[in-house]
Amino acid sequence: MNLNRRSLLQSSAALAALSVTGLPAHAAIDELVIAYNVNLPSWDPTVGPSAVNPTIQGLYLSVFDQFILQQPDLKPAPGLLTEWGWNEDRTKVTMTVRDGVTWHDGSPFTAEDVAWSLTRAADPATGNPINFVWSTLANIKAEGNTVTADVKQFDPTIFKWMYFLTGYVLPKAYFEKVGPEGFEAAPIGTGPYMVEKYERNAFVRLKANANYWGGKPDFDTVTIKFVTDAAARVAEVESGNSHVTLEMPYEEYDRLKGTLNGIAAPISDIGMIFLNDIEVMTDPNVRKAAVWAIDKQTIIDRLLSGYGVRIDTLQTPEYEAYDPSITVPYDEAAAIAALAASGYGPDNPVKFKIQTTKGFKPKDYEMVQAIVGLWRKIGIEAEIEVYEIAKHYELRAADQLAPAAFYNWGNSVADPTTSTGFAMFGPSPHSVWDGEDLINMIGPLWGEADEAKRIEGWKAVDRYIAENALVIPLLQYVQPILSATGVTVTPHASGALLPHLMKRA
Amino acid sequence: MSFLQVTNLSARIKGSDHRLLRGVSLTVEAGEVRGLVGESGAGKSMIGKAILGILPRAIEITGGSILLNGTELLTLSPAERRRLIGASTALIPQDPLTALNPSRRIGPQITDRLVDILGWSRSAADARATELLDEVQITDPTRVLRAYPHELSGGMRQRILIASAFAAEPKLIIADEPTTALDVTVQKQILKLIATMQARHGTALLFVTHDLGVVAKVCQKISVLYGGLVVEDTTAEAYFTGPAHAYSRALLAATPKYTNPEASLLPIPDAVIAAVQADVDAYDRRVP
Amino acid sequence: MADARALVHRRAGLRLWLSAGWIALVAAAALLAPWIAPHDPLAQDLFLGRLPPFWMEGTEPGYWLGTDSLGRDVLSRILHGARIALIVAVIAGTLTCLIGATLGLLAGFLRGWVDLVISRLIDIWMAFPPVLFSILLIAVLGPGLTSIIIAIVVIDWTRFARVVRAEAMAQGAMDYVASARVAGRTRIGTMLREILPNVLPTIVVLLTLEMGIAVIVEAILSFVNLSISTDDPTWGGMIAEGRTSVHQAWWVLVFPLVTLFLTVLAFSQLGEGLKDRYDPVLQ
Amino acid sequence: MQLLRAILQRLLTTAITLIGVAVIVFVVVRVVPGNPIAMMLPPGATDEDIARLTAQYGLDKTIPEQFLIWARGVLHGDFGTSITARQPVLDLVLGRLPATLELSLMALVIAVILGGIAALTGTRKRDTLTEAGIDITNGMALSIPDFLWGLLLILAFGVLVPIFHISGRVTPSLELPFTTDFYLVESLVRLRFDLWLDIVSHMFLPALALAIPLAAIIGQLLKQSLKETMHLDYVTLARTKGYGENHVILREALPNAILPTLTLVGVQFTFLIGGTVIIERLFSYEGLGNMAIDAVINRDLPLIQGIVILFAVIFTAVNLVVDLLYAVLNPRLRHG
Repeated sequence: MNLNRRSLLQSSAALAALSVTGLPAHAAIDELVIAYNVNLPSWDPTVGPSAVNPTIQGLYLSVFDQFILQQPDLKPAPGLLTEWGWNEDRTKVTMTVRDGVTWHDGSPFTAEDVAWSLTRAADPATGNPINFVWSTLANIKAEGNTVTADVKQFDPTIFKWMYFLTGYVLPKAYFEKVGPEGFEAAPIGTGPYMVEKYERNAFVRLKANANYWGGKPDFDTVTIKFVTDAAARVAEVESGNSHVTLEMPYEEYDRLKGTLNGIAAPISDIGMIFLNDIEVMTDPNVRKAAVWAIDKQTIIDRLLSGYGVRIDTLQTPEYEAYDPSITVPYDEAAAIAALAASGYGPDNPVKFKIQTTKGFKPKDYEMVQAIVGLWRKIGIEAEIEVYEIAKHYELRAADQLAPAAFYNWGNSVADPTTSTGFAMFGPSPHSVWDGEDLINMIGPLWGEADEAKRIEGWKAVDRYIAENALVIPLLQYVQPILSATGVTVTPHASGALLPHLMKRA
Repeated sequence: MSFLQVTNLSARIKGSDHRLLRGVSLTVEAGEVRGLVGESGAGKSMIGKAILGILPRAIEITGGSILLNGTELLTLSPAERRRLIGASTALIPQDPLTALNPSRRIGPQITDRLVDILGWSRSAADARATELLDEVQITDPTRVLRAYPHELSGGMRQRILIASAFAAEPKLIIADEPTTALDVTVQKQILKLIATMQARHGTALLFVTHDLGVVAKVCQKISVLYGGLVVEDTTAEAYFTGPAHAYSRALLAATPKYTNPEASLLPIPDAVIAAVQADVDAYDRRVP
Repeated sequence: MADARALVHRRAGLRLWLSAGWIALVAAAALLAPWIAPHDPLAQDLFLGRLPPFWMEGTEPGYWLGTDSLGRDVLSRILHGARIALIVAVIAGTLTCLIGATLGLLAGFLRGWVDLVISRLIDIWMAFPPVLFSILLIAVLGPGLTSIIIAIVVIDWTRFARVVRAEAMAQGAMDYVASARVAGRTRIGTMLREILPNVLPTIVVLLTLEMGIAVIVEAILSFVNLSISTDDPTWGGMIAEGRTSVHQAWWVLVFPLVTLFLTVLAFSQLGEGLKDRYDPVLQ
Repeated sequence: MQLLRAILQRLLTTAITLIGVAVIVFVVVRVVPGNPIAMMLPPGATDEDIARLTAQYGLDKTIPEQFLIWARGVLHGDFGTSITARQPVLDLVLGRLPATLELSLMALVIAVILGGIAALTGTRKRDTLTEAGIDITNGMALSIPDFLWGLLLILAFGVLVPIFHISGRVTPSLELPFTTDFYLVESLVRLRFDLWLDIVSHMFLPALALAIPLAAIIGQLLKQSLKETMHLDYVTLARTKGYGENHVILREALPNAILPTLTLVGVQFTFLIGGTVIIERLFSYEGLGNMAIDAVINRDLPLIQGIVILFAVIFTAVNLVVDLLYAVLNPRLRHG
């Protein structure tokens, strides 16, 4: 009998008048309630700022299917496309479309939907933020159950984007009939769940899609409540109001994982410190000292209760271009020596500003405070400036970040281009380091056709970055998930919390 | 047995030995008017408040007794005392401008006691109110009953308060300087009104004032007060022909006469003050 | 009747002394913080994280009120936090008072178009949701002590302006002002010498209340993660940081919370106490 | 005639206030660093992408130009489109308004009840320990900001003694037959007390957190005004009529003590509404305040503008209602 404290207290509660119907206390949970950590601003997963916001992709993945299915370990698998690939000279791409799939409104899913979705994404007017990738395909045509397109400009990661940001297939007939507003009000997809009721800033109620091609999910109805405050989310699961929640402080996760089910798996999101090649950061000794002085493991153990994976390059073990042999030591003595070589030390400290968000990622501000504390011991006086995430994006796009700036970098396709690539390639609006040598190393890799050669190339870039300390990778985040005893959750390495991966215990 | 019998009433400020009333004794017979005179601060209105049980919180009665129609008020429970005072006595307050509740119409302020405390029916109370307004010579009583206090003049409001006081045919009315706040022209009319109504209703009246002219016209008996001490208790005629106590005489001399307004006012000589103060000190020595 | 009010004074006295006493304590802590604080408020030691207060076991000597998740001494941070709290309270409070009272005085006394303009300004400012506006303001000015103070001044000056304007209008209507004008005093002269002294008690009371409010606003802003950017400890910041590990290290949240609460209570009771003592109405 | 002129004059001042607010928030929001375009930049975006998106949202024009475009739109009821939600701002904002209004009104009711009880008891037991106790509680309630009360309530009634809901506005699984967004009111109108109870149990904690500071202020102001009224002659006269202390306080003193506190309570009520920004966020209550924080974090400029202006409209409306109430309740003005 899963008689939780809530129902016990309800029956004895003195305030009978205000007693709460709340959640049925009997064993089986037929209606799953998830306390989600962000609001869902809009239902179109291919347009606008929410299309590039990694934290809400989980909601889109429950309702829509991507071209290619991404498995929990980030590896691709047949989805709406059963096969896909280039021709010999990489001038055309062909994709075969799964048949026997229907949209939530019952209409059949056809190759035409895939072609239309790709064309729409390629058209700049639509406002798809990843237009620069989709526009490398041209005259996309659907015949029977295959879709073909010409490759205007070869991009080795085109198929990876088909299971990443904006890689969703939308219903052509329905969308054209109801238009964007209609779609926003009543979205349909082919995914495991259908949208039954949506209340902005409050909750969305999902109904299981009986004839989902991937098999009907366990829970018939799922309510996802938007609870942005972490302490409130913890109170939700602790009081039995919700069954599952994520992204709570690690201390709370440790406290509750005994009584509730707890899973903490590493995800494709890393914490790092950008280094801007201005002021003192042009001096390699300062950069190396800064990197060597950081005791990453102690910070993870003490601040994040051990939930985090120490990394020395921008790749995590799950990424394709991960090279375990590239390591950066924690060596306070070497750091002091490096600083001394440039005439700095505890009595004549080098000074620069470090920017960080506060409360955007778990313990982001505290980590920077800890790092500044470690730096202070060896002779680096770093002044912390807190800014909002919006200001970080603006400064980075205008290349005006402070000499050091903490940021997190998500990359759920595990490809080196979308981690080291965009973060370190000078001309990209997202990188801050403008070293010519690095630009020349990365340049040719964009269009490298030979996959093995491409990966080796990126590994060399990572080694070069590590040796010259052009960036300070810190850790790979671990995502804590708590769930009621009646539910087992399979975590997805991209960090998306997916109801259809939740089974009755 | 007189209707109101106050014997040896003493009072002081809580937590201090600053005495306000020093063994005050006086009686009011049914249908009789007693004047309570003295300079301001002599404690005369304190006596009225003590009787009605509306002394300020910081003042406590230290001794004596107040018999109202034979019942000792000081030993009654607050609730019983309240009901008795409400039913059998009434107050004509000093300042009509502040004695009426600004946010309530005039009607209910006359009838509330009748209905809530004495259990009259609403219609009987309303009829009584209209009848009383006629009696206090207010024209168009129906309009006045629906009006708010700020719409009426000071004189009108005092007439209403007098009407309200006589509404329940109380046995005793305490008039606490009812004309002091009014301008002179209206004072005479109000005075006359109180006198005639008192005579007509045969109500015992304790008239507190510092104006001897008023006392002459209305009161049968007079008590003269100084420093909370009754220095003289006599009839009106005796007082105006030749009061016994030096202070009473000085008080009389200091009052302008209607009969010859040009007479110069004689301030109370210091010697008299000293004498009467000696009486007060004697009392204090005698009574711990 | 004098004694009844004495009773009021004695109780107000007690309230006055207790609140003034606590504020003096906080002021002393603020001034002497660097010398009396047992540890450097910024010094971290990750291995001494979350030590409990001295009376519980598992603690280290010298860390009287325990340490936070970064191993920083809670007591030292509260003492240094007092410095910032007082700076915010005094500067923001006084600035708000100066600007608000001056505008209120001008509007209330000079009347005419001056009053019209200032009253419209007050209406517009009152129409902004205070918390939302301060979040926007901090986003523009960037977090930091000065922007907190500016945010408080920009939002709360209307409180002074409204009250002082009403009071100045009331005083202005009094005869003693007319007589001063008749005596050939210039308008401004009249305002300063006649009106101001009478409006002063209200201003003083409002000033003390405002200081309390300033400390609360700083706590609200740190709750929304916008407070002081640098490492300097603030009570609001400590409360916000302590919130996430309240079950493991309750003292990181509770001690600054109690200090903040007592200080704000002291300011408000000081204001009430002063009002009882100097407010003409109760005199 | 005089009444008409007063109303016209009032409308004019309100119009000026709203225009003033619109101009100020328009400029402040555009000056704030962190423009929304940068938020939307995908990993591979190039400079012309940035230019194209900026033009698409009209952010490339000068601020006065943008204001004129925006103002012209407002005249036709178009407050622009939200950048994040890609929906008209007016629909978004009006959709969330009923939730905030209901929460604020519920908080006001709680505050009036708590504050009223505190003031009346304080007056009834004045100059005793009870009154001192009430003063201290009022002082405490005022010294702790509403969001801390929120935290304490979540801990107390959400976790330790879970008898109230701590997030959201209604249990999502309930079927809501409502046509308007005024859930609380409509559930009463439809006599659906089960729904009403559920909604109240969701709204009670946030409303209480909002209400506590206002209750303390009402408690203090009303007690002060009551105690001053108790000294007046008509109250003493009522006692001579035989009425007990409780009756005297409620019937004679209270009606006259309410007036002076009304205007101040009106002002404090607008602060309470302003407080919903944080409390709704804490309790994940889907009102205007909750949406406001997301709008600021994502620099959704048109949405921020719409929300701030709607708050301004609410505040001016509240001030208007308070002034009307003052005139209606005050007999002197009623016949003025």
